[in-house]
Amino acid sequence: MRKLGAMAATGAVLALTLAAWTRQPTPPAQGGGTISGKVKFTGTKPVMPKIDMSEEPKCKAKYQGVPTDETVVVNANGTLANVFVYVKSGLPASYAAPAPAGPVTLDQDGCRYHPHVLGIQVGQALAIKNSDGILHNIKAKAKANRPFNISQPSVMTSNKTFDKPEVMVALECNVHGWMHAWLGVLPHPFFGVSGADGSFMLKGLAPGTYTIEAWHEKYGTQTATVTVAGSETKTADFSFAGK
Amino acid sequence: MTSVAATAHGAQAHHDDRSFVRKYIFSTDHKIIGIQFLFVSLFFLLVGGLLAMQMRWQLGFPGKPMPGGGVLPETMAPGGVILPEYYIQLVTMHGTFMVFFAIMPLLVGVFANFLIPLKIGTHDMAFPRINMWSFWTFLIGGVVMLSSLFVPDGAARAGWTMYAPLSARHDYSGASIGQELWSVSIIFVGLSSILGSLNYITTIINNRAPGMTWFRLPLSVWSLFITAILGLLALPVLSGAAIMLLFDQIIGTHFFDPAAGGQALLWQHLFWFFGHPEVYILILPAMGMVSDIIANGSRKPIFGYHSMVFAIVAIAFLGWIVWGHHMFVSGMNPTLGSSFMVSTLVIAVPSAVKTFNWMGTMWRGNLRFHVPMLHAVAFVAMFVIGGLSGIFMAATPVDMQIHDTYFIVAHLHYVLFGGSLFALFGAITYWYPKMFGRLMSEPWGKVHFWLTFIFYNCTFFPMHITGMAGEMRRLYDPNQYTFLQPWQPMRVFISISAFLLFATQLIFFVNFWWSLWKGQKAPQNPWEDNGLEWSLPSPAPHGNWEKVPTVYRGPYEFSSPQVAEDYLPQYKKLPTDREPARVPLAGH
Amino acid sequence: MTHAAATVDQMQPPYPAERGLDVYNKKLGMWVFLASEVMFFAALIGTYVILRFGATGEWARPGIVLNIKITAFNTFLLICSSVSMVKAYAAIQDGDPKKMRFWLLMTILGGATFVGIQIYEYVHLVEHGFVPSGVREGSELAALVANGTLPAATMGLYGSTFFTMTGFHGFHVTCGVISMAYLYFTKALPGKYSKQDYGGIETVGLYWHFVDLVWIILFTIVYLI
Amino acid sequence: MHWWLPLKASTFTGPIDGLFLAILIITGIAFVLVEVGLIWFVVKYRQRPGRKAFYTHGNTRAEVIWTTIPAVTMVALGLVSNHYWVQIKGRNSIPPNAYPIGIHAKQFEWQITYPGADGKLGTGDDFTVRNQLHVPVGRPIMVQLSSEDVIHSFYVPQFRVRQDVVPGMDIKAWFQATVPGTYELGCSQLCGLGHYRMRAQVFVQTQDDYDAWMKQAAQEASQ
Repeated sequence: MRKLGAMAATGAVLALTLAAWTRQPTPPAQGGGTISGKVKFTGTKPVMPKIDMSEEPKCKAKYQGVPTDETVVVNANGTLANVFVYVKSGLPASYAAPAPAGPVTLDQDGCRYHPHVLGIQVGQALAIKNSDGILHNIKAKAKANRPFNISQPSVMTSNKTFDKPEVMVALECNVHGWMHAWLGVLPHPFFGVSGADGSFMLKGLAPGTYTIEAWHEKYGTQTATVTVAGSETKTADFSFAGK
Repeated sequence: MTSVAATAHGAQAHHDDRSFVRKYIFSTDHKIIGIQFLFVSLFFLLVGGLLAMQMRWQLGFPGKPMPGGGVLPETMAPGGVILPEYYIQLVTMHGTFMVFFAIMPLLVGVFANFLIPLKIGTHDMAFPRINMWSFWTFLIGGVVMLSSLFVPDGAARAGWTMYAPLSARHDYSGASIGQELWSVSIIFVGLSSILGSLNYITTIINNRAPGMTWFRLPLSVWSLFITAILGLLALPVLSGAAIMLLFDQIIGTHFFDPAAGGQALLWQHLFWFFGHPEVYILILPAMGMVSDIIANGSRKPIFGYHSMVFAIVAIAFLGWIVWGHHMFVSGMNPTLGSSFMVSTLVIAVPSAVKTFNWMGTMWRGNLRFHVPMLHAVAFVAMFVIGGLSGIFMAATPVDMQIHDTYFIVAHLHYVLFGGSLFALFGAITYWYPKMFGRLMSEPWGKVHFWLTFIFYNCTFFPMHITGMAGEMRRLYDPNQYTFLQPWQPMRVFISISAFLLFATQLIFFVNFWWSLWKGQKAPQNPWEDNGLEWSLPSPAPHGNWEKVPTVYRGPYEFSSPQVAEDYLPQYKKLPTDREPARVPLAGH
Repeated sequence: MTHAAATVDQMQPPYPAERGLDVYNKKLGMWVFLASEVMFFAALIGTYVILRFGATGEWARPGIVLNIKITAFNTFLLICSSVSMVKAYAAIQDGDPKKMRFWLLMTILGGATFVGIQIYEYVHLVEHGFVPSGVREGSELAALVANGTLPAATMGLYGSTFFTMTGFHGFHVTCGVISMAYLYFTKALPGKYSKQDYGGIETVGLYWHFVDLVWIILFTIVYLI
Repeated sequence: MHWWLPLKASTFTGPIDGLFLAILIITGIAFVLVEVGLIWFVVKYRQRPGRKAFYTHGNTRAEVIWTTIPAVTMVALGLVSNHYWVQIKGRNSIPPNAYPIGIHAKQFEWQITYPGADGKLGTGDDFTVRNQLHVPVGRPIMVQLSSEDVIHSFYVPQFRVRQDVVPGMDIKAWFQATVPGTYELGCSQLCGLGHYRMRAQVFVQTQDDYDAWMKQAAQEASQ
């Protein structure tokens, strides 16, 4: 079994290398198992404070109503968005994935980060984009990685990479105190963020038993253990309760 | 014994068989060390100027790509457009380079080294090897500071005053290694300055030529002596503060971090306790050298020599008790503010005395406008503006309005550029023949002077006005404030003047280099001056004199009725002069 | 003549000059240097005073964290080394190089032992959890902070000032020991010092007494008060 | 463009602008004296062949005069300045009836806490607004300044008021606005890369307008 896993891993590595070499931004290991699920939300939905953007007319114009804080975003179907789900352990020690060639984009638009929570691989480029054309600074309060604090006074894109796995790196803009984003840096591509329907999907896993963790900026973490064999799709649901 | 040793030294002067490295690189000769300081600090002056030009580009043309800015990396200026974090690095490094690596070494490193032994009549410094180390520690500091521009996250970002806790914690400033290298570099500069100062003080006290009594010392030597005392006592405080700042950054101490119990104002007190004497370190030698040049150019004894000396001493003494005037609005106890205000206002008095004495010197003189004299007169004219504008901020209520605005920027540049740099251009031109044996070009010197004088005033005078209007310092783009937007045309005017000012300085640099090889050969005493250094051939040989000259009079005997020509050197013996009484050697 | 000139050069410029002070260059230079050192330690000690007496919380009582007894012995040792320095100086003034070498060696040993004990003290303190940033988490001292024996608010400043002040003093002692050892091997052992020429001993002695004096102040304000 | 100190909008403008003008006159006289003297000397005593300069080492009386006059002027200026300084920044300068507003500075914003209906800070009806300072006109305002991270500086040019905001210290400053209108509050101490954007609007309103605004803002904040 272990041998098989190792072989699969080797195969995955080869495939990854090939994918990187051919500069395919698609998830490298095709086939393999999949873990998918939904993040449910129970309890009362907290009221998020309104953000007064009147000092930044450019940003304010991008909203119809009054924008609110994005710390807790509960979807219409009662699920929780912006939950980072990733494989915490279970990958073979020899597992190594080269960084995909394409960058992950973090957009600053309307004085908010898009996406609010995102994942990236070690060594992969993070393209930080300023679509607003007003000053934003991006302060990454990393602990394992080198922290940085850069600014973008106009429409522009800056690239940054991270050397070490770290869950999560807090990003913030100090000019607009409400702007926060969270970045999960992982040495593998097995992570996802719950979206507008509260679902996530981790694809291309080699057979094995994995501990997956769901992280939310306010409600903390939950873990689940999932065993994947072959190319099956396993379900792992999480549920966070509002406080 | 005297004669034998003299021959030994003479031999050294004439058959100089030291290797090239010993002679020009690891030299212990005070003149070579002075010249080494000159080359290195002129280079840093250029660096500081280049940094200022980039700042002026951003202020004049915010958000526009800077010509040639494409060579800068993405982290500084993507597409040539300066980033805010690069701008504050520019602010920080411009101040740091100009204060610690340009003006201070130009005044003290160059001229204390070059002039003190020549003007007091001795063969070299008291401790030539320590003197050599003073240069090399300075160079290490400079290289470290320069390299900090190229490390990840760039150079230090907290202004040249490095106010904590912005400087003490990397997460506040966004700088990392650069911030640490700043402290390291400053520790080296402090060491260099202390080593230099102890040498200058010992040399002046102990190694004066026969007859060179205290009140026959030229004012340049007096001012360098007092400056050395200030440096000796002020720099260790800065070094101590820089060490603590470095420890805060790398080993996790909490001196300046209020979040962990430290005190933010402590840094300011330590920094300005050093910083205000430092301000006088940056101006006193200039005053001294200007006194020498004005007396020479006026062909008249300096007016009120003794009060000039006492004024220097008074400034140096008062300089220790005025540091709080940088902190009137810092949250310091307001009663302390009152006492600092009074001491600060009082320090204007000796400065006024000096100014009036310079004018007294020119009064009824026979003024020769050689290039050094032009610079010296401009020094007086510009220093007056800088000094008078200082009275505004010395008055605490007015300081409420103009503190940390461009009014302060204008003030300090009137003192440091209009004051120190004009004096330096004059002094370099004046002693150039004794350093290199050639004269700098006179016509080009005059062109440089006049253009500098014009563009300098166009650059810095308008800053008073925008400062009054409330334009804060160190803003990346003042147009963020609506009340500062109407002043943008003024900022454009200042920037263009600054570019022209910088271009004008290139004339000086070209003149300097060109004259090294092609300048007119200098006679022994080209300015017909009285100082001991002019008794030597140009350039002055290693070991200076075979036998040190005897001094018969003060340094400013111009137009003396005793002789036909209008100068009377200190070393010239008239039939009426008596040999000075020799103090016997200190025995054991 | 050459020989005479060489010895005289040690202390005096080769020419008689009008003198401001009846002190030879090296000694004057050392005095001037010590003035600068005074300012350096004044900055460190001043910082300590401001932080300690300006702190909102109470300051840790010295006996809890520091071992006063061993440091008191160390202080005694340093004072003794100052005495032996005086002895060395007196011996060479009397023209007894042999005695001078003995006392100089004693001084070097005293200084070296002082540094050794200080290093031992540091290791000991760090083991117990006292570090420049304050108290290490999970250490013996952290428990004392938790139960209120040590004030949590000021331990960071305590560590910062303690290690900086004593560390820089230790650095100065080390420099002194190295310079004395250098003089011992290059000058004292080859017999270059004599009744006429002992500038090096006097100069390094000045420095040594200064370092000793600073320690007495530091010991009083850090360990006793 | 207003080529002078900015608009006068607080009670400090009287003494500060007056003092500024007084210093300008004093220094202006000295400036003209020196510069005109220099130009005159430069022209009159320029080198002419066959002439020798007047040989003198000084004149004690002249030196005493030009030492005494600046000294007396400076001491007098110090006394006058101190008189106003004590009124503006002195320990007991804050009027007892001053209306308190809490200002918390952090990179790179001003968080302004209003005392709510009861007019006292530190009670339950306080509310915080970002980057907007509303003050009633004609009433002494006491700002309680605190900082989250680094040193900032509270500066409203039209009020002639400036006070550094130092982390670890609670600093109180006061002013009294005299002209209703909109002004800008800037940070005037380098506080990091966003320093130039650390700006807030200042609204000076009549007491009625202020009260109305506060009611509405308090309601919005409580939602």
